[in-house]
Amino acid sequence: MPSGVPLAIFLLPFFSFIVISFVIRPFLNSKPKLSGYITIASIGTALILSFWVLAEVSNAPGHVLSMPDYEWLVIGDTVIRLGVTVDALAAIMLIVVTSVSLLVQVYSQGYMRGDPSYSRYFAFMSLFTACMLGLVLADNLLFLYVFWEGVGLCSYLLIGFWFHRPAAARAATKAFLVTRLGDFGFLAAILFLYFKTGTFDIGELQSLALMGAIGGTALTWAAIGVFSGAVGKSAQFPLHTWLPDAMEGPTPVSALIHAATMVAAGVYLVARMFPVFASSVEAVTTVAVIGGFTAIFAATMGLVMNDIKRVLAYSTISQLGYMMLGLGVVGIGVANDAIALEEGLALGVAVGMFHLFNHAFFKALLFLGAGSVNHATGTFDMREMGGLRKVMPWTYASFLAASISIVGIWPLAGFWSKEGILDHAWDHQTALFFLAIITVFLTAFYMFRVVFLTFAGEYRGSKDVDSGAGAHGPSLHESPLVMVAPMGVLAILAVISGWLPVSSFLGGESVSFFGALASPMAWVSMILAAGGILLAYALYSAKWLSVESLRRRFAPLHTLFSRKYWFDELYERVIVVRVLVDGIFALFNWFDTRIVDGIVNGVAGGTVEAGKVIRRVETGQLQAYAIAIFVGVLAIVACFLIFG
Amino acid sequence: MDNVGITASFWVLAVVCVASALAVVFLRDIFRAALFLVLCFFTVAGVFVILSADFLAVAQVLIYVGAIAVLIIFALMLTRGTQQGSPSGRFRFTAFLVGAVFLVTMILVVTGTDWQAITETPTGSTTSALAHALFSEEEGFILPFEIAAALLLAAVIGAIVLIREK
Amino acid sequence: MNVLEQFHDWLANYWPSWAAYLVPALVAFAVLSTFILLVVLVFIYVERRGVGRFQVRRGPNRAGPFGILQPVADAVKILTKEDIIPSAGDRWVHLLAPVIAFFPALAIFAVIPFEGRAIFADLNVGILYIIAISSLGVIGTFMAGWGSNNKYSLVSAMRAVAQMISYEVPLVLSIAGVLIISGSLSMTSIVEAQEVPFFLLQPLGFLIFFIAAAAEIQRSPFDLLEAESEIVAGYHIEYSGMKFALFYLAEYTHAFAISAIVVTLFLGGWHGVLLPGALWFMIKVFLVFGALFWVRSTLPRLRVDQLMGFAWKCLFPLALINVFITAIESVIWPEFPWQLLILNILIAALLIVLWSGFFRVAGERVSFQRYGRGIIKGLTVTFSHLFRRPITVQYPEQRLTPAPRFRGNMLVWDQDACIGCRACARACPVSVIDIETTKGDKGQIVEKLEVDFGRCLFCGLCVEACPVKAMFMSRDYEQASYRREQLVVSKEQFVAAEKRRSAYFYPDLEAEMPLQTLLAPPKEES
Amino acid sequence: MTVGLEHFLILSAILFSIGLYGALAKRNAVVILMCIEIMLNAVNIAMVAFSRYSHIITGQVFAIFIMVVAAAEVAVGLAIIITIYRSRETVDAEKIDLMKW
Repeated sequence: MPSGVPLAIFLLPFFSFIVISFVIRPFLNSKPKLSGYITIASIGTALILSFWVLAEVSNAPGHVLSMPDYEWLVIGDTVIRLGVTVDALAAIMLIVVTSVSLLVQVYSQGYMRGDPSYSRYFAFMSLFTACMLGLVLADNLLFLYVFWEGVGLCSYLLIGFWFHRPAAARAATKAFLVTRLGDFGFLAAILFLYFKTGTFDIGELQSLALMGAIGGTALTWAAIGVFSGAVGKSAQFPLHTWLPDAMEGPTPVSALIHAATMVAAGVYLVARMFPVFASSVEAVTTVAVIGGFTAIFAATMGLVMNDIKRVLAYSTISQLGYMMLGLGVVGIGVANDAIALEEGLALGVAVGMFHLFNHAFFKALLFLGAGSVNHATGTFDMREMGGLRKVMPWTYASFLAASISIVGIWPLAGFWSKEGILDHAWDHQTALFFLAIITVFLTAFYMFRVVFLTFAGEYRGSKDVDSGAGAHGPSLHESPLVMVAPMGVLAILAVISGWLPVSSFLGGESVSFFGALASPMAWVSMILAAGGILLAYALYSAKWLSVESLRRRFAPLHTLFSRKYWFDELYERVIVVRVLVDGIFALFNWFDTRIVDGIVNGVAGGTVEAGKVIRRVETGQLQAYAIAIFVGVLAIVACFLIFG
Repeated sequence: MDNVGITASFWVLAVVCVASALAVVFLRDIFRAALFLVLCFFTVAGVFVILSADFLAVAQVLIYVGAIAVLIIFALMLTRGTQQGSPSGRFRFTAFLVGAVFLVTMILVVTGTDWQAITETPTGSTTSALAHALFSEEEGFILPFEIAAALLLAAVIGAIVLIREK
Repeated sequence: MNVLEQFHDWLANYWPSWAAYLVPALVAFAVLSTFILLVVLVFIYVERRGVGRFQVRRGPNRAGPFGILQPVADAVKILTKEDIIPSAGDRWVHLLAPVIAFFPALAIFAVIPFEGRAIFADLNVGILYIIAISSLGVIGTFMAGWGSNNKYSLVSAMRAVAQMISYEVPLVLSIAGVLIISGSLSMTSIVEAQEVPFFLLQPLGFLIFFIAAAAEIQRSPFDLLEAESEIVAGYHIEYSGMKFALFYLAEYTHAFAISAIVVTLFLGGWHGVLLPGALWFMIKVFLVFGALFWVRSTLPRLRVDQLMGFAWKCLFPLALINVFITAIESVIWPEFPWQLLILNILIAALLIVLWSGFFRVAGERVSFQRYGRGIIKGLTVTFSHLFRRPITVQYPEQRLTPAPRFRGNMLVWDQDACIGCRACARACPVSVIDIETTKGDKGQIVEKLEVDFGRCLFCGLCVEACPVKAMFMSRDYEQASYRREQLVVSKEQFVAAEKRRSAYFYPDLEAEMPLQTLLAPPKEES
Repeated sequence: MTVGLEHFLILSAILFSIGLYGALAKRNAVVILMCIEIMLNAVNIAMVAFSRYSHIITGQVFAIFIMVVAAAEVAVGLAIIITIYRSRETVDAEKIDLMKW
C-alpha cells in the first residue's frame, strides 16, 4: 500500500471542505447540490481507501503498518515529527468514521434539502469528518490535540448551525466551553508528559509507560489529565451536560456526533493511550468508576425525558459510560496483574472499541430514525407522536432493530459487545458490574418507552394521519428514499456488526455465534432487558399500569431525573455564578482593577502629568527646533575644540 | 589661468555671492530675493569653475538655476507670498546669535587647522573622472547613485501626490 | 586648438597673461555678437519673406531692393518709440528682464562650432552648458511677467515657464541618444563623430528634439505665451522701444541658436562636400530655420492643456524609450554601424504610430491615418505655396480687378451721350445730384453737374433712370479725401476722370471685362 | 595674495551662516527653503574645494549627491508648502504650528 493512502483518507474530506468553502460557496452558490455530491464522493472514496487500509492491516504482522514520518518542526534540539499510525485500532476507527459519515451525508441530502445554508452545512460536515480522521491517524499527541480541537470547533459550528436560534447558539457555546474544560486537562497532561519524556510520540509514550519510565503519581496524574479530555469529549460525568443540549443542531449532525466523531474521540483517546492508563491502578479505576457511574446516571435521566433526541442523547452518554467501563475494568485487571500484560492491553482496547464499533451503527441509526420521525411530524416531543408504525414502516423497522440491538438481545450487535463488558466487570470490579447490569434494565426500559410512545398506539399530534387527504397542513408520510436508504444500510449493520470479527481482530476473545448463549451472564442480562421491555410495554403500550400513578409514587425521583439531578443548575447557578463570578472572578477583578490597573494607570497618569509639563517645549515652531539642533551642533563642536 | 586671474575672479565672485546671499535674506521684496538667489547660485557656479570643477559648475546652473530657482519662484507666485513680503520672525536675535557663533567657530576651525592642501591645479577634465568615480563598479558610487535615482523618483511621485487636487 | 587659442598664444608673448586672456575673448565676443546680430537680421527678413510665400503673400518688399532693408527700418522705428515703464511694476525687474532673456540666447553660441576650429570655447561639457544656459531664459521670462505688473503678462509668463520646463525634459532626453553614440559632451567631438548624420541614426531623437526645441523657443504651434487672441501679446505686452526690440532679438537669436544646435547635433555640423565647412553650417542652419517657419505657417496653435499633455504623455515617454533603445543598441553594436539607421527609422515610425494610438482627441482615438496624414498634407500644401505666384496685389503698380457689377465710389458720366434730361437728378432719393442745363441746338446742354459723394447712397437709381446710357456706376475704388468738400465732384472732374464703367444695369458690358478671381494673379486691365 | 583652500572654506562658512540665519529667522516658508538652498550651496563649495585641493574626486561626487537631495527636497518641500497654503491660506512658519502641544 502506498504510504499516501492514510493521508489521502484524511485529505479527501479536507479538500472537499476547501473546495466547498472557497469555490462553491463564493462562486457556485446557486448550485448547492454540488457541495453535497462532493462531500459524498470524497467520503465515499475515503471509505473505500479505509477498507484497503483495513485489508493491509489485517495482513500485516501484529496488525501494525509502519508508516514513514517527516520532520515537521525543529525548535532548538526539539524535533517534532509528523506521521500517521496505522494499526488495527486506527483501521477500525477509520471504517467506523467514514462509513457512518458517508451514510449520514447521504441522509443529509434529504434532511437538509432546501436549507439556505446547504453548502455551509456540507463544508462543516466535511471538515468535521476530516478532523476526526486526522485525530484517528495522528501518531503524536500534538497533532492529536490539534485535530481534537478541530473536532471541538466543528461540533461548535454544527451544533450552532442554525445560529439564529438562541437555543442553538447557547447550546453550541455550552458544548464548546464544557469540552474546553476537559481539554484543558488534556493539554496540561500533554505538556506534562512532554516535559517528563521529551516526546509527543504516542508509541514512545506507550512503551515508556509500560517500562515504568514515567511511573508513580506522575503517570497517574498524566493519565487522569488525558482522561479529563476524554471525559469532556465523551460527555462523561461530570462534564456530560453539553451533550443533551447539543440536540439543537441538525439531527444528522447529532447522529454523526453521537455515533462516530465527537464523542467517539474520547473513547478512542483512552483506547489509544490504554497502555498508559493500564500502568496505573488509580487511573484505570477512575476510568472504570466514572464510566460505570455515568452509564447508570445517564440512563436514569433518559427514563423521563419526553424529547426523543434527549432520550437518545442520555442513552449515548450511558453507552459511552459502558465503553469507558469496559476499558476501565480490563485496565484494572491488567494493573492488578489479573490479566497478562500483552494480552490485556489488546483485550481492553478490543472490549471498549467493539462496543464503540457496534454503538456507532445503531446509535447513528437511532438518530437518523429520530430525524426521520421529526421530518414527518415536525416535532421531537414524543407526547405528540404515536402510531407512526403504520405511516412509517421502514423507519419503524429500522428503529426497532436498533433498539433491540442497543438493549442487547441476542443475536443483534449490542449483545456481543455488551456481554464482553459485563463479563470483564464481573471479573474485575463487581460493584461496577451491578451498576452496569441495572443499566441494562434501564436501557431496555427507556429505549422501548421511546419505541412505544413513538410508533405504537394512536397518533397524538396535530397532523393528518391519512396521507393525501390532508386538507389542513402537510400529512404524515414516510421519508424519501435518500433518507430511508442509509437507515436501511445502518439497520443491516446494526444487526450484523456484532458478528464481525472486530473484537478478535483487535486482539480480544471471540465468542462463537451460539456459544454466547452458553454463558449465564448472557441470560441474566437478556432477562433483565426483557424485563425492561416488558415494563415499558406495560406502561406505554398496553397501559396495564398508569404512568401517572407511578409518577406520583416516585415523585421525588421523577423530579430528580427530569431535572437532570439539577446539574445544569449546579453548574450555572452555583459554580459559575457563585464560585466563579462572585468569588474567583471578583477577586481577579479586584486585583486587576486595583493592583494591575493601578500600576498601569499610575505609570500612565504619571507620564501624562509629566507630558503636560514637558510638552510646552514642543511649540510647533519649526525654527525653534532648528535652533535647538544648531545649538547642539555648536555644543558638539565646542566639545571637540575644548577637549579634542 | 594664472593666479591674478583666479584671485581677481575669486574676489569678485565671493563678494557678489555673499552680497546676493545677504540680499536674499534681508530684502523685503520676496521676488527680488528670489532673483538674488539665482544670482547667488550663479556665482557659486563661477566658484566651481575657479575650483576647476567644470561639470559641477554646469550642473549647478542646470539644477539650481534651471530647476530649483524656477520652482521656488513658481511657489512664490502660487502662494502669494509676495503680499506679506519677507518679514523676520520672533527668533531673529537668537538666529543671529547662532549664525554669528557658527561663523566665528567655523572661521576659527578653518584658520586653526593645518590643511595639507595640494596647490597644483588638477589637470584634465573632471567629467570623465567624475563619471568613473560614479559608475565604476569596483570602487565607484554606483549603488548610492541608483539609490539617489530612486530617491528622486520617490520625491517626484510624492510631490505629485501631495499637490494633487483631491 | 582653435583660432582663439592661437590668438591668445601669440598675444601672450607680448602682454601679461590676464590681458592675453581678456583681449582675445573680448574681440571674439564682439565679432561673434556682430555676426549673430547680422544673421538674426537676415533671419527676420527671411522669415517674413518665407512665411509670406508660404501664405501666398509677398512679404516685405518695399524698403530697399526686395525689401531687404525692412529689418533695418523696423529697428529704426522701434528704437524711436517711447520707452514705457509701468508705474505699478517693479522697475528694475522690468528693465533687466529683456537683458536676462537675451543673454542666454547669445551665450549659447559660445560653444557652437561654426567650423572645426571656429569655436569660442570648446568646453568638454558643451552640450550640458547649452542646456544649462538655455534654462536661464526662464528667469528672464519670469521677470518680464512679474515686473510688468499686468495679469496678462503674468499668466503668459507662468505659461511660458511651465512650457519651457516641461519641454526641457524631452529635449535633454532626446540629446542623450546622441551622446550615447558619440560618447562625448563636447560639441566638436559630436560633430566629428557624425560620419552619418545623427538624424538618420537617431530619427526619433531628432524628431523629439526638433519639436521640443520649437516649443522651447516658443515658435508656432507652441507660441501659447503670445496667443494674441487670449492674452493679448504675452509677457512683453508692457514692453516697447528698445526693451521690446531686445525680446524680439532674443526670440530670433534663440531660433538661430536652436537651429545651430540641431545642425551640430543631428545634421553633421560643418561636414559637407565642395563648399567650405562654415558655409555648409550656415546653409544647414537656414534650412533648419526654414523648416521651423514652414511648420509655423502650417500648423495651428495648441491649447494650453494639450501642450503640457503632449510634452509629458507623448514626447517624454518616447524620449525615454529612445534612450533605452539607443543604450541597448550601443551595448550590442558598440561601433554603431550606419546600417542601424534602417532599424532605427523603422522603430521610430512604429513607436510614433503606436504611441499616438494611446491618445484621444474629442473622444476619438488618434490615428496616424487621420492626423499624421493630415499634418503631412498640410505641410505639403504650404510647401506647394512656395512655388505659386503670390496673390498679393502690389497696389499702386498693380490694381485689383473688381467684379463687373462692382459699384465703385463714383459715377461715370458720358458727356457726349447726355441729353440733359435731368432724369438722374429727379431719380436720386437723397438729391445729391445738382444739374443745371441750358437749351442748346441739339437739346439741353449741361452747364453744371455736381454730385456730393459724401452723401451718395450708390443706389444706382440715377443709372437706371438715365434714358440714353450716359450715366454708369464706376468700378473705381481709389478716390479718397480728408476733406468733405473734395467729395463734391464737379462736371470738369467727371469729364477728366478715368472712365471704368461698371456693368451694373448694363449686363452687356460684362463680356468685355476681365474675370475677377481671388487666387489667380490679377490680369492687368489694358 | 594667492587664493587657497582657506578662502573657499571661509566663503563657504559665511554663506552657510547667512543661510542659517535666514532659515532660522525668516517667517515665509518659501524664503526659509531658499535659505536652506544657500546652506546646501555653501556645503557644496566646501566639498568641491576639498576635492580640488586634495585631488580626490570624491568631494565632487558628494556635491552631486547633495544636488540630488536638494532637488528632491525642493520638490517635496514646495509641494508641502503649497498644500499647507491651500488648506491654511498662509505660508508663515510661525503660524504653521499644527504639531504644537
